[in-house]
Amino acid sequence: MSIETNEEFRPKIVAFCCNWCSYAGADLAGSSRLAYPADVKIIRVPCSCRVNPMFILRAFEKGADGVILCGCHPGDCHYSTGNFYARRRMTLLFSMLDYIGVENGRTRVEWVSAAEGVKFSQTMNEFVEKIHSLGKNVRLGDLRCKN
Amino acid sequence: MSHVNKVDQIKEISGVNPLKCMKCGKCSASCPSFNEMDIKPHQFVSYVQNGDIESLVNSKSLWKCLSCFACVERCPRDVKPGKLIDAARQLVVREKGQTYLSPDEVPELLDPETPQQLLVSAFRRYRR
Amino acid sequence: MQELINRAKELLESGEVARVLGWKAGDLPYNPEPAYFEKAEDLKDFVYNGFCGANLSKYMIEASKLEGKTMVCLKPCDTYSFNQLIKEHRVDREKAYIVGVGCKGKLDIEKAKKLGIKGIESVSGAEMTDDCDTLTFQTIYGEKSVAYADVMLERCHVCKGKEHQVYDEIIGESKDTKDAERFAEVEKIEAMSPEEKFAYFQSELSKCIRCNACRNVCPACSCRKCVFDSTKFDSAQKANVDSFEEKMFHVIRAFHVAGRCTDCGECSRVCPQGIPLHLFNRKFIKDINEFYGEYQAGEDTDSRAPLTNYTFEDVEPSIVTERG
Amino acid sequence: MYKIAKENLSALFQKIAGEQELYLPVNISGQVNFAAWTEDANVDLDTLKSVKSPKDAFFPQSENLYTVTKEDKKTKIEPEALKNQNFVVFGMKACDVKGVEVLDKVFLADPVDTFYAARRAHGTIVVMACHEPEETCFCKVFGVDCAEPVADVATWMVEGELFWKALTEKGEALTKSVESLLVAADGSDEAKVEAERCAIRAIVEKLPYSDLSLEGWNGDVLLDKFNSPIWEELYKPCLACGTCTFVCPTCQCYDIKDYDTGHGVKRYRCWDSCMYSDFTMMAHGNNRTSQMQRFRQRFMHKLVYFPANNDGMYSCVGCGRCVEKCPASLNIVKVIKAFQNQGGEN
Amino acid sequence: MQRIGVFVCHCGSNIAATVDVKKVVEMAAKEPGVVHAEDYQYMCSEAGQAKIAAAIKEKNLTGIVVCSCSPRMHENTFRGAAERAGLNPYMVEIANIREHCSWIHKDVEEATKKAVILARAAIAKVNLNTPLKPGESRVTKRALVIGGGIAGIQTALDIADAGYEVDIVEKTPSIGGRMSQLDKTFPTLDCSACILTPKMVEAAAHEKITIYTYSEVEKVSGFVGDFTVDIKKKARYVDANKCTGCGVCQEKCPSKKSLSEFNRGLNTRSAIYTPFAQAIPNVPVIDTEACIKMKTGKCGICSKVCQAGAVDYEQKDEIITEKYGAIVVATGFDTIKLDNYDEYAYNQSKDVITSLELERVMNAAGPTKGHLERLSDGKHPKEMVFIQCVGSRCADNRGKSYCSKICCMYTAKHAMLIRDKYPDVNVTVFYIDVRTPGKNFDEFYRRAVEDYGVNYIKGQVGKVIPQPDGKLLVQGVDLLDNKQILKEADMVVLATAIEPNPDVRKIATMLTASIDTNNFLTESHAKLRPVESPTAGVFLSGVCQGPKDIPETVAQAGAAAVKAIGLLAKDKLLTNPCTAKADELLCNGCSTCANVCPYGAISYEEKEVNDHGIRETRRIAVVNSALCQGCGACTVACPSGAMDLQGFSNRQIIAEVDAICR
Repeated sequence: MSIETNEEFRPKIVAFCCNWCSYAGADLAGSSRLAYPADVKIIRVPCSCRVNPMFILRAFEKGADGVILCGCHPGDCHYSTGNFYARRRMTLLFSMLDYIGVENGRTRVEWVSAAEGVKFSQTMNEFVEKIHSLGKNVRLGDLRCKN
Repeated sequence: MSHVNKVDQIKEISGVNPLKCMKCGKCSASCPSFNEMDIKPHQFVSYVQNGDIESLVNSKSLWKCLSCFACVERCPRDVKPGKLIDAARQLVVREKGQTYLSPDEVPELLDPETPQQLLVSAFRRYRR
Repeated sequence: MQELINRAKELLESGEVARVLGWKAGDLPYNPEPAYFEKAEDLKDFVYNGFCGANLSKYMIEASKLEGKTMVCLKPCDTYSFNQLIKEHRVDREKAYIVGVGCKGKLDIEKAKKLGIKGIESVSGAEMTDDCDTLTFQTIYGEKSVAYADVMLERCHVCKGKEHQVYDEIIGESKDTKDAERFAEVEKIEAMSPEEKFAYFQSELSKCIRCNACRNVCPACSCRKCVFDSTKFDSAQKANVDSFEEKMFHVIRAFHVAGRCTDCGECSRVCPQGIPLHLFNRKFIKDINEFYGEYQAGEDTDSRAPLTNYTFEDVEPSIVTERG
Repeated sequence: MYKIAKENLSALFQKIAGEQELYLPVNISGQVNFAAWTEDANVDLDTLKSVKSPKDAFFPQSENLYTVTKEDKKTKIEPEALKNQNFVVFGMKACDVKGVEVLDKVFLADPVDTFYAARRAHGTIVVMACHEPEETCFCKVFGVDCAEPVADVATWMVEGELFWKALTEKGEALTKSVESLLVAADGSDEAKVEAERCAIRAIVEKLPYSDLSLEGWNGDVLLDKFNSPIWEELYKPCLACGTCTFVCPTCQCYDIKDYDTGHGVKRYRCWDSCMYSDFTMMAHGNNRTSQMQRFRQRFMHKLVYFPANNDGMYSCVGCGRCVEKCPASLNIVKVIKAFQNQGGEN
Repeated sequence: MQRIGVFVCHCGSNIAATVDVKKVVEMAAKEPGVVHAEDYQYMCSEAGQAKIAAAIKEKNLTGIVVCSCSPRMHENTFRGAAERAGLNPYMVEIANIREHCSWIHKDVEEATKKAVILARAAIAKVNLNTPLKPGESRVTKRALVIGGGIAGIQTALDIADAGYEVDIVEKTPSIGGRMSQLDKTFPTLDCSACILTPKMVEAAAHEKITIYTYSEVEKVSGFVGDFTVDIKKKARYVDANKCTGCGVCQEKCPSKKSLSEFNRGLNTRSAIYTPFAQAIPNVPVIDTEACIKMKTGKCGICSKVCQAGAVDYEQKDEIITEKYGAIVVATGFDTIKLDNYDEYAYNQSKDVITSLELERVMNAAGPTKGHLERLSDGKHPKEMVFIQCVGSRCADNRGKSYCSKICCMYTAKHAMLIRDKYPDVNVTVFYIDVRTPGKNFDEFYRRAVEDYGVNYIKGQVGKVIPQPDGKLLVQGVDLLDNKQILKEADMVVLATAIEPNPDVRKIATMLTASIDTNNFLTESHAKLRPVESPTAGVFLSGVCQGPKDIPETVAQAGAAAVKAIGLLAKDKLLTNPCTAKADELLCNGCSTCANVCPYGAISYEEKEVNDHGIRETRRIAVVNSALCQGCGACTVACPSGAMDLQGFSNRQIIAEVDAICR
């Protein structure tokens, strides 16, 4: 199982999920058995505002093909304002990535509440599909990580 | 063309998921042609669900539906039996081939008893 | 310039300031260096002309720690940086006596060299008293004249205006130099296809030698220890390989100064490889203006910066994809 | 001596590149630096100085040393292969070549740096005389004659023709491989080159820095210079960036770092700068705690420590890149002059 | 170097059926730092926890990774197990290989591969974990109940009886809520007022309970144990301390045309009014929009007739700021608007009413004094039709997707009451399903059918057509007979869906409590923590959490009270140790972090530092760990990376990223 076949592109996708809404939404997707591709791996963070743009670039550097950030809906942040800051940060970061010519579907922010297992699963399915259509991330990866 | 195919075709044309039906009957309760029909609107859904397209296609109901879309409008579950009936008609029409009327032929065939609404919905559906 | 020197002398002699932060004449006609003057007689080397492009605000971080006040010469655009540093508690307004110096546009000697001027022995036309219309170079290979504007720094063509945002007094005249749209270059890139954009930045950034001049000169990059020098993040790579390093460095650096960058243009001025680094910062400024309303860092010392602020109705990150 | 018309140079480059790697000055996004030749490279032989010196042909800004991989809990170390292909560096200047000599002192002395040694062994240097030296040049001060450069092959560009003279065995070999494109030079050509030499030397005499004196800079003055109060004044505008270091043809300091690729760890070395606050950072902290100390180190090294250890050879070659590129207009010339002036005053 | 133990749970077949747990163990064992790896049927079981404890002791583990269900499920369990075995609980990380892996993937190879990666990320993180110790914060021994309906009253009474101070904030002029509008209650047919009023009185009289009626929560700050709440007491224009509740003002008030909110707009009230006779407090309020004095400056009759001199036209809104340790939300519900249901002619005919309106019609204090009559002409109806599921169980955007839960039972109640009181009235109920789970519920429904002759028809009504003669033509279907039915009715009653009180959205935002797509407040766990909001210290009571009948509401109210009491009974709370911390050597003192901190937890100090030999006084950020809730906003705002979050540090997250992308 350590041997990866080259036949099929299996994207590496990192999903940052806030502990209070989106991680719980992902749990609900799980307990509701709402499938989405195994390419998505979730990292739990306390709040979407914990996600440093550096983490996202780091993921791409190390070989991720897509990065998605999920947090509480604006206004519903467990910490009141965290997702508002996250929203501005990510808007600017994504715009910058677009500006330097990185395909702008590789990053995404989605607000997923603890009750939205369906939305979580749908979002992940869509996102994986999008990354499939974009193919491998070549523009932000570090060559040294590709072997 | 197999039955399975027809079921899928009807589902695809109509965009309806029969599984969403909770069998409340609001469609039949709303239907102005209910008494003319041999298969009632709510039964349409279960016929599609059970794959019995033959009966549907051969039913009187198919041609008794006025396409008034009351059932589509009122269905609380977004199942919209009217669309299923429309789709079934479409199937029949397709199987018959290119036997469309030209608009010029229509006036001759008009019967004063034909409800205007039927004509309008017919145009809506078959103009393409 | 003499007026400046006289005033500096006065202030030094009266003891009102302990030192003067300005420029000292270099050994070539175009390379004055930032310098402190503590004695009146040292001021003989004081110089202020078209080649004094350096933004002295950042030096005030260290000067604020010294005993007594420092008279600092700030050009209009430098004062934005100074305000921003006040906001971030990095300089002490009380420790500075700000002389707002006039500005007729600052020069980029690299541009002159690109015009084929070499072996420069002397330059005329760049003094503050000059009209700053034409520059004349005496060179080993003969005399050459060029339009002043053709040798001006990029930032002067998109000048924010010649008004000092903070000062104790103003000395010297200024001249409007703005003759280009601030965001025109950014818009040009925005209009490119992703492939073109990528190729453009790849080509520019591949020149980067990670000398950190852009960072070290930047008044917003005033961190005691940069994250790229810190072992805490595993981000200190210093490698120069044709891959990810430079993008990471420059994007993160631009992000760290987003909403704080006054667009002083020092990064592009000092880059030994001529990378138009301001294009990163200016993109963020343009986005901030478009998404969250006009904002000019350094215009004041108390407003909330765009990235430490929000509204409920802020645009969603998906705007990036939606606007195509 | 041979010659080749300027317009035939691309054919020459193609020919060389057909057999070995070829590095030469290329304009990329407006800046000239040494880079590998390609069909569509924008070769620029007119710009006097590349931004970076060509030292990275022998001492790259970063290079892998070895890779550590792990299988289960066992580690495996795989050293990076040494350079084993011949290559040519075309268009270096006399000062750059002198810079390589400085590097040789460091890397080829015992213990020999095998990575560097392999590159030196496989590299052929084609040097070009400086047609029009500039005001920032002061190579003469360090005994470099840019009119009569010395390397494997020496060349002069005169009036649309490149004159070519092999000086070493490697140079001969390269000449042989491209002979078909070269034309033998005659007596009048020799005269042309000689005239060029004279012209260059005449210009050099006129350069503002040519009279710079190195008097008083040697190993004996170590403590005097080290303890001078002048440093306190000099360093102040320094931004602590590494521009001077990274454009310098002789700066040789490097850092060794690890990079986790996810499949293993690559240990690489990359240029470091003594101007950086984390230079030679150790567990206890840093041995130079202030920028003054770091600034002093750079110039003491070039002008005092290095000659003290290398038979009087300075580790500055007078290329003037730092003069051009320092964001704060500081440079080694200002340092030398500052001490000179002080000497005069005292 | 850490010594890490990895424990892979089968969770019976929940994980093991899709994930090759042996393979996960084998792969995890190869990761750096891992010195122990094993799998077990149920890690969360006593035996599983014992295995963890044993390994910690035997192998001297410094950190553990449990590959199991969501950390939201058992993180605390495993932290506890670690702590009991002598390991700091924050040296535990969970790899969620159930909800995020085995339950959503079918292919064993794929799921196993993913589980290995998730384990790897957790191992990479735990390699960088450091032991953390929770801090302490105080608990204000006072609770706030938002909403004064039966849920709020019951919660307040239970908390107060346990000896804690409770404040009830009620938006309307009286407590009592929806239940006070009901006539009778199922399944016992008690009079609603008869069982509610004593509770209202008890609450009002309770020395530990303070009731703020006609008041709203304005602002909430703080956190569990230490909330600070601003309550806006709207001006009543009547001094509650002076008013005797005699009611003369209401009698004399000349403005009597305002629709009565209490009677669902079926009749009118005066401008100065108490909503209903048993209102608590029995102090009227002046409706400024209807009051002639307020609008024109003339009138003032109420003030003149008031013997107590209680009327005060100058009264102003008042803000009360109070501290609370716990907050219970009991904001209740309303019926949905029927504007999208033209087919039922609700807006066309006065004789089509909602069930809640029928409650008022049936009530002796209601608009018809308890007589069943048509609202259009006052005539006694002969035929009544009840339509079920109006706006409930809808997949379209006109109604609600959920079942409103109470309609089947109250319709049976209505039908039974009508048949009992007026045997001449025929009652027909159109239903989709009759749902009567609950003690004595089905028996109740069967009595309606069997003993009272209520005509239940399986099928829906498609259209109600008002006739010129005032009758209502109901077109429905009997699905069992497969016949369409046309029936003339005198009245039609719609079992209208209920929805959470629209104000709950605002309150949820203030409390940072999460809310679902239907505006119901989200409970912390659907099964195991049904009365707790995910926000610590906030509890849920009644319909604000989901549709409920009275007995369920009261039960949940009690449960919420117990949870609040459990919190208030503590003197100190252990705070989350995953708080931000500034590295003083890296901090610039630029204040950026303080600007984004929602809790005001960051302040600045002039502090002497020793930066590798350089001693100087610097302005440095200091985090108050009792205030910090660990969101991490500051960590990203900080340009120098001086601010980091313990437990979710930059390096830990980067290690996870690296492990996943490897």
